[in-house]
Amino acid sequence: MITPTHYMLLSAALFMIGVIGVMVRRNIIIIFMSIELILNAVNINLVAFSNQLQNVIGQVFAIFVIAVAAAEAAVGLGIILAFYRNKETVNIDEMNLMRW
Amino acid sequence: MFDTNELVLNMGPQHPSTHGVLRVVLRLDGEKVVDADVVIGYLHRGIEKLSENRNWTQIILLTDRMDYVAAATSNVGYCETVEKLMSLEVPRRARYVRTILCELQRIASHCLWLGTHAMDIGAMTVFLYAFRERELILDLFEEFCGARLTYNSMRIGGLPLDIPPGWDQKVLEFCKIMDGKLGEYEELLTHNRIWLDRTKGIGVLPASEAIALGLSGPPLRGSGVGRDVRKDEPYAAYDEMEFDVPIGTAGDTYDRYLVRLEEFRQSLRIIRQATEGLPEGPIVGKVPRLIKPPAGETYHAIESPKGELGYFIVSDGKSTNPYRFRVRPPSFCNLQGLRRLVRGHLVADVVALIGSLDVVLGEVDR
Amino acid sequence: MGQAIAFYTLAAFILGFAVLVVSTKDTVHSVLFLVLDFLFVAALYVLLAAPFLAVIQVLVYAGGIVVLYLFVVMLVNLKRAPEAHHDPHRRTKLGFWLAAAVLVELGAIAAYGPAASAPAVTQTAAMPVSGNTEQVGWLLYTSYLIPFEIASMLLLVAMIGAIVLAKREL
Amino acid sequence: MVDNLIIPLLKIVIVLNATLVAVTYMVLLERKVIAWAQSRLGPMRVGPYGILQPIADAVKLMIKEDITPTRADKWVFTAAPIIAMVPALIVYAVIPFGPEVSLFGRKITLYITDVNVGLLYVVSVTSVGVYGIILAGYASNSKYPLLASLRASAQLISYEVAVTLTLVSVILVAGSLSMVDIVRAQEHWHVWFAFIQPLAFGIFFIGGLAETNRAPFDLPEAEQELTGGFHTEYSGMRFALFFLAEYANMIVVSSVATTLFLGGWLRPFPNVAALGFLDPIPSWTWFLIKSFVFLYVFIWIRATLPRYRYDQLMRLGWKVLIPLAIANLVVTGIVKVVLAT
Repeated sequence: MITPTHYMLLSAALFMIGVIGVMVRRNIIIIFMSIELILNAVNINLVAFSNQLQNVIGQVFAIFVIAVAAAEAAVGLGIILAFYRNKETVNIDEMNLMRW
Repeated sequence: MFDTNELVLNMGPQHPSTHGVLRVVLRLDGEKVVDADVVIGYLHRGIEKLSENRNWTQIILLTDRMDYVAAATSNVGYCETVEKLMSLEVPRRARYVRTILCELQRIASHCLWLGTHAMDIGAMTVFLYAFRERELILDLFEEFCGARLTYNSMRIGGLPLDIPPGWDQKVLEFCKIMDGKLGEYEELLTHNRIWLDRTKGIGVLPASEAIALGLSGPPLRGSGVGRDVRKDEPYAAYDEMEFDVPIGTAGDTYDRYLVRLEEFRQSLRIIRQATEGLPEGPIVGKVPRLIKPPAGETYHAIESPKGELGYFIVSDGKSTNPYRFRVRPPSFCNLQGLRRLVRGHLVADVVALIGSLDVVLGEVDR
Repeated sequence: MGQAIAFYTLAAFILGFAVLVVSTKDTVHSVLFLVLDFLFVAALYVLLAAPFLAVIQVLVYAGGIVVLYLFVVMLVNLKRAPEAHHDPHRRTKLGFWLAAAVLVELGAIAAYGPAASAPAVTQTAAMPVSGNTEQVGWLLYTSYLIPFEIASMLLLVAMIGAIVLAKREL
Repeated sequence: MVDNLIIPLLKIVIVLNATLVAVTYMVLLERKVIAWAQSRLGPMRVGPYGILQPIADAVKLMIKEDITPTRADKWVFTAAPIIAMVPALIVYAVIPFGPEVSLFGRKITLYITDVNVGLLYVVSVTSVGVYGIILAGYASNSKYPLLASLRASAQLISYEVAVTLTLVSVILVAGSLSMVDIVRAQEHWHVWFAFIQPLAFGIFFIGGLAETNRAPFDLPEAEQELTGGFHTEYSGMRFALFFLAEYANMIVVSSVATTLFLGGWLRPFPNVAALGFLDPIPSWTWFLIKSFVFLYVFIWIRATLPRYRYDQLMRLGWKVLIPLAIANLVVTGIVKVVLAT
């Protein structure tokens, strides 16, 4: 029997994989993709509970999350392109112009 | 699209729409052409040098191999140059037949141009239609001289043989067929929205620049310069023919297209006049057995389908071969305009522009 | 039973591809694994009786967002030697510590979490429509109309922002 | 067991095989029709009138050497044609070829499944197909394919917007996302949606041409500019897969158009009793005839029109089709509200 706990575990694992990706990788594109994984983990949780509670509000929120993810991807990738054009790199460690 | 670096794209020498072995090195910014280098010479056979070691009659055969889609025109150009050097009188009938052959050849060459040009822009049906009509011309040539591509159909001083009986009727019949087929091409292209979008305003060349680049033929006339060797320095029987020289106004690809289409019609008009008024008489003038022009040099140009085709020949008057043989090929000179034309256009326009210059690589590289 | 098999298979694929996304060296491969991951997540949504969301997931994520990623990766990787794909600044140690911590955490949840399933709540919101798509649509256009409009404004702003950022000269 | 497993499996096998056969014969049909348009004969050598040509082609392609360029990304290079082919095939799951029929005493539906997000399923699955093209261009490690794949993906993404917007207006009229319900709605309205939504139909048709990379929008494989486009470096069976995917996509677009706009399996004028003598003809025949007409028009257009340029294509998509589609959607919505009140 598959309970919401299973989905939560799956979601937590996916979330952590995303977090690890953000921490470990220094390639900004991979970091963005890890963030997408995190957002998906959230969505899995939302949909799982929506299923459990027989209430589609969770799915509605998942749609909002997808919309935010789309916006984030568009702007983020625009920033990456602009950055790459100036510095010829996608390494996040070199993005330190605004550090101080 | 590629932000920091320009992309260098090597178009050719093996490319479906460079009309042979032309190589264009494009420097692209995204899809926009920043600069282009035209690299030629992949088909160089040294025809000019070879000619200096052949006797005067053998050279006719070599001229076939230059503009291989308009071999008869090259033959006529060469023979007339030698005749000019030797001050030979060509009989009127021969001159008329030469005119017919030249104009048939012009139609055949333009058919090939139309087909490939349309094919480059994506209209594949026109290609086959145009080749269907070119086939009829090749049949006529086959009947006249036995060959379909490299005719070797001219002799110094006249023609190798008279036209076969009934040939002139067939030519007239062809003219009638061709009249109708031109409408077919126009229906598919001239007012086609996509065709207009693809050709109007592409590769605009003002008259002054066209002259400065040394263009000739339809690319020059498309820019609005009414220069045509047939009118300005008549050869063969053109002084007795009545025809117009179409010129364009905008100097873009579409105008060059319209000019060539009108040339189809004018050629048909000339062929009709020449065939109907074909005089009787000998076909060869008084030619010595051994052709050995007196010492001297001459330049003679004719209007080949591509533009001004000129021969510069020096004879030392002693040997049976020319001392110096040089061709001014229209394709070669017109190709110089390509770099100027493609700048600022897109990759897709490059093929349209190569097509609209109508180059034959055999003639460019010689 | 069938549901359990489906869940475990999908979960294995989701997690496996997620690991590949963050661990693969070649960025293009990473993007590919991301697509596959999203497709399997979509399959999970079908399992959770949310077909509309599953389709949206494929349409927006796999068909839209990740294509954008692929574009950017191709543009960025265009002129670079293969060794440039490598990531010299990996914080591998930190990653493994985190992974270990997560494992412990997950184990704890699994061990102490409620083993018995919570009773399925059969409270259905009063809605004049039935069917998953209709219900989602109904909610979006009634209770959540303003968030929906704000989301569309957000997307518009993001679109303009992306254009401004990525275009060289306006 | 029989109803749940065997019949659906049988249907899948039949639809898949029928599709693949149809696709191979599409190639022959295209060659023949274009040949006739160009006053040629087309393939004549293999079998009477060349009808065995597809088999010869298939054999040839299969025994050709499968070349992988040295510096290509091997895995992606191999995966790309498969990624292009699979979405084109799995779309057929929701396309209704006909209503229920009884066969051997069983009620059998002439579609594999009818999900209530059918139309969205079609859109989303076809949107995945673009990966095949992008990855082919990327993995080939060659400039022409790369340029072509960038063109292709930009083209597919932008035309998808216009096409999806037209679908939304159809959904508004039909009130359902299910393909079967859309056909039933046309039966109920006694009219094909092509007449209610002529603008949407036109935009869908143009967008469909663009999405399947057909002339005059066949820029990604513009042979004259980009040699072979994104499959320049492909050979053998992998090339064949791209080829099949293109034709499978054509059939998908025409099937979807038939379902949405031309009344699917319905006979012409389903409400006119005087045409009742047409009823004995099986419903799927109508579906096939309508799809065939569509495919024929696709080929006809290819034989007739020159090719658009990349920027013109984008301009057409973004500045003409999308605004028109949005306007159409708004008008449809207003009319629907006005009619409802």
